[in-house]
Amino acid sequence: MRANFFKMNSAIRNGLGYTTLALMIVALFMVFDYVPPEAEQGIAQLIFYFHVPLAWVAFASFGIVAIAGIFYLWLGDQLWDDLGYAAAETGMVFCTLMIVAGSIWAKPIWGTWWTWDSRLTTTFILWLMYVGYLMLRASADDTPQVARFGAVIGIVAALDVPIVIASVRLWRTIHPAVLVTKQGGHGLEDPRMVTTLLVCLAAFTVFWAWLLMLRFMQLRTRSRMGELAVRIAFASAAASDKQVMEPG
Amino acid sequence: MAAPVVEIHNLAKTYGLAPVLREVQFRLMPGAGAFVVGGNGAGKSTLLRILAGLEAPSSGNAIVFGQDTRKLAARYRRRIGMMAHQSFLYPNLTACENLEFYAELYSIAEPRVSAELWLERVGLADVANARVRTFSRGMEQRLSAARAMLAEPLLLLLDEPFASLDHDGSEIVASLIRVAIERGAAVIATAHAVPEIEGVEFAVYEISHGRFASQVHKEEVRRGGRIRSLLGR
Amino acid sequence: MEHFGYLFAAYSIIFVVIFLYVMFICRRQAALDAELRTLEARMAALTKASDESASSQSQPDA
Amino acid sequence: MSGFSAVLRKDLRLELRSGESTLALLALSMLVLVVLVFALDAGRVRSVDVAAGALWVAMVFAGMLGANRALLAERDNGAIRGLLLSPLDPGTLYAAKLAAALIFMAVAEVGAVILMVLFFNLEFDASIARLAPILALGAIGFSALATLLSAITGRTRGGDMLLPILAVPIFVPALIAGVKASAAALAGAPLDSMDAWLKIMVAFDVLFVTAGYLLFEHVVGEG
Repeated sequence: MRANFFKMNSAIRNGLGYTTLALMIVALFMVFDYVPPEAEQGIAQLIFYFHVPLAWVAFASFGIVAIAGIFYLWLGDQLWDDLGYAAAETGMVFCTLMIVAGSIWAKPIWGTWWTWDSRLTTTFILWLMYVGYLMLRASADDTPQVARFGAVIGIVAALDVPIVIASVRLWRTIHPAVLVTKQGGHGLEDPRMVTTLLVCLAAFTVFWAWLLMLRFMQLRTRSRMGELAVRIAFASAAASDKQVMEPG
Repeated sequence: MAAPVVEIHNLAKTYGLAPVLREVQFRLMPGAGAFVVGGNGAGKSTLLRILAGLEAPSSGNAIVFGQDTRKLAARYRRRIGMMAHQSFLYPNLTACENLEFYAELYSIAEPRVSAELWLERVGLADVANARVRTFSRGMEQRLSAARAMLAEPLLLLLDEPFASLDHDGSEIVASLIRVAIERGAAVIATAHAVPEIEGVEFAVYEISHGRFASQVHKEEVRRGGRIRSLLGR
Repeated sequence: MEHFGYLFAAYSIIFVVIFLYVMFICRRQAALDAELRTLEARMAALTKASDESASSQSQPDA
Repeated sequence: MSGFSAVLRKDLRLELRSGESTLALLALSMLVLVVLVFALDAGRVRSVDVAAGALWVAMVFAGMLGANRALLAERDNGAIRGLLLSPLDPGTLYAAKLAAALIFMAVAEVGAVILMVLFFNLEFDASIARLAPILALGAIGFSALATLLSAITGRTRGGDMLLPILAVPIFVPALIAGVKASAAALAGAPLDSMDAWLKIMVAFDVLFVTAGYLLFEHVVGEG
């Protein structure tokens, strides 16, 4: 059963890889050639088409971390822990990129690299939470309970997200708006913009799924090798018993 | 035939890559005692921690009072008393305060009264109000014995109960074990050598390289010079 | 075209960082393969040992 | 419930006997305030926002120290195993440890408020009294979160450094709400004018006390 599980998975993984390639090429073409630049912001607004998918993918990953955590605590299967860890890692890559892209876009439009705009702040707090998650993973990797600790942190962080969003929005509206925060995103005038965004969303979702699967299967292999090492330890202990009983 | 207090089916436990327990089969009836003899690191303490529900086995399972030790409900935990290498006592609390605290945890009717009673039983009445921090290793071991047997448990898990005990201390703990067995409790104790406890018949098991030898006859153990005459006779 | 630098920077950073992440995964894969080889070696040693003890039983040394 | 009171009374007795953590909390919150006074040169100006901010910074750091000590008593002689073996269920253990951390934090808060009034040229008047419910809500939320997390960081290498890194980002919403509500209270605004902030703090507290109660068994056992 294990063999074809692996074969089937790598087929899916390669399939995702190629679709990503195709979709990404289409997306880039559409962003740079097909879609009309937004009247006011000029071509800097084109960063938007990658910024939003990055955000969606980051939030989705952190959702998976929490769900995988719940399943791990409930079922105790190492598979869920591997999934949670892989989702957190890939999620962090995309979350970091989202903040970087966001601030690069903010410089020409709002004149500063960073503003405490409610969306950026929320993402930044989320980013800090998962830095903590990954640091815990790194420093506690040898303790047997690291999987349970990771699951609990993943769940607690996800529980906090709605409150972070609410409090930051409340804080943000009262906080004197430093700059006109005209977010280019809402109210896309031209239908081509919408299609481009959708294609970019699809491209990044597949890209993320591919990366997640890549890392997830790697962690699955690592866990299965751990189990194999234990079985070997048992076998060698049994073998040494035989030697003790009747030396060869 | 009464249900066994402890049943172990093909239990195994590893720490990292080191197999600590392998193919353990074991059964213990109420009112019976068992001694597990083995060198350091043979897996004795791990076995007791698994039976106490403090650790989960890697494979196979341990059944205590008919329950899997991975999920022991409070009412079953109440029937287990344990002495480990660590005493589970608070150094900054006095001996009496420690016992009173555990008596409350096991919701014993008169915590103070039972604490004082047990202090007398283990011969620590005169240091009742001294902090455990000031105790010698032997005194702490006696207090740990009192803590373990305070709630009249039906299963006693004793990890080298006689370690660092002087002659009187060993005699006290031995008599407490005898009383527990007469009360119908099951006792599993580990040791480097099997102490001779008068009036109590112990099954002796040997554990080496994580494997549980089946029951070993006392004479065999005696021949191996592993019977430490406890009572000095 | 004055913002082109920002646009170029944003898109290139996205692809460079993801590329580095994939390299990171490949490096971890290499480490895993090395560990796999040691496991296989130990397994081989074990099976050889048990073969020896099995063969020595069947025909005791002359 | 007897388990809850047994553990709580034991922790308070241990604390009264050694007294080190409450003193440490008080000293720490005072030091944080002193640093902020010099850093923000708040001695001259009567700025309410700065005072509220300083108070909450002191609280967060004192709270972190308090939570770290929550499970310290159990580390000697493997006492945590004694508790896990006993019929006490982990949720009640969490509640007792949370209550203990809360009491330590309350003491530190009272000290910090007094110092804040002195250091930031405020008055001991009604506005200070209005701070009480806000600080209480903040302390509950922070203790609930930090007690759960300290059970994790207490048992990992380099864990003590990890606790602030894990706790502070998650605490941010309650921190924002707390500082804003405190500043408003100090500026004389009536409590009902900031119910939006208070609602956020209550939501945070309810969420993390329940989450801590349910998740504690997974982080405290050896398994």
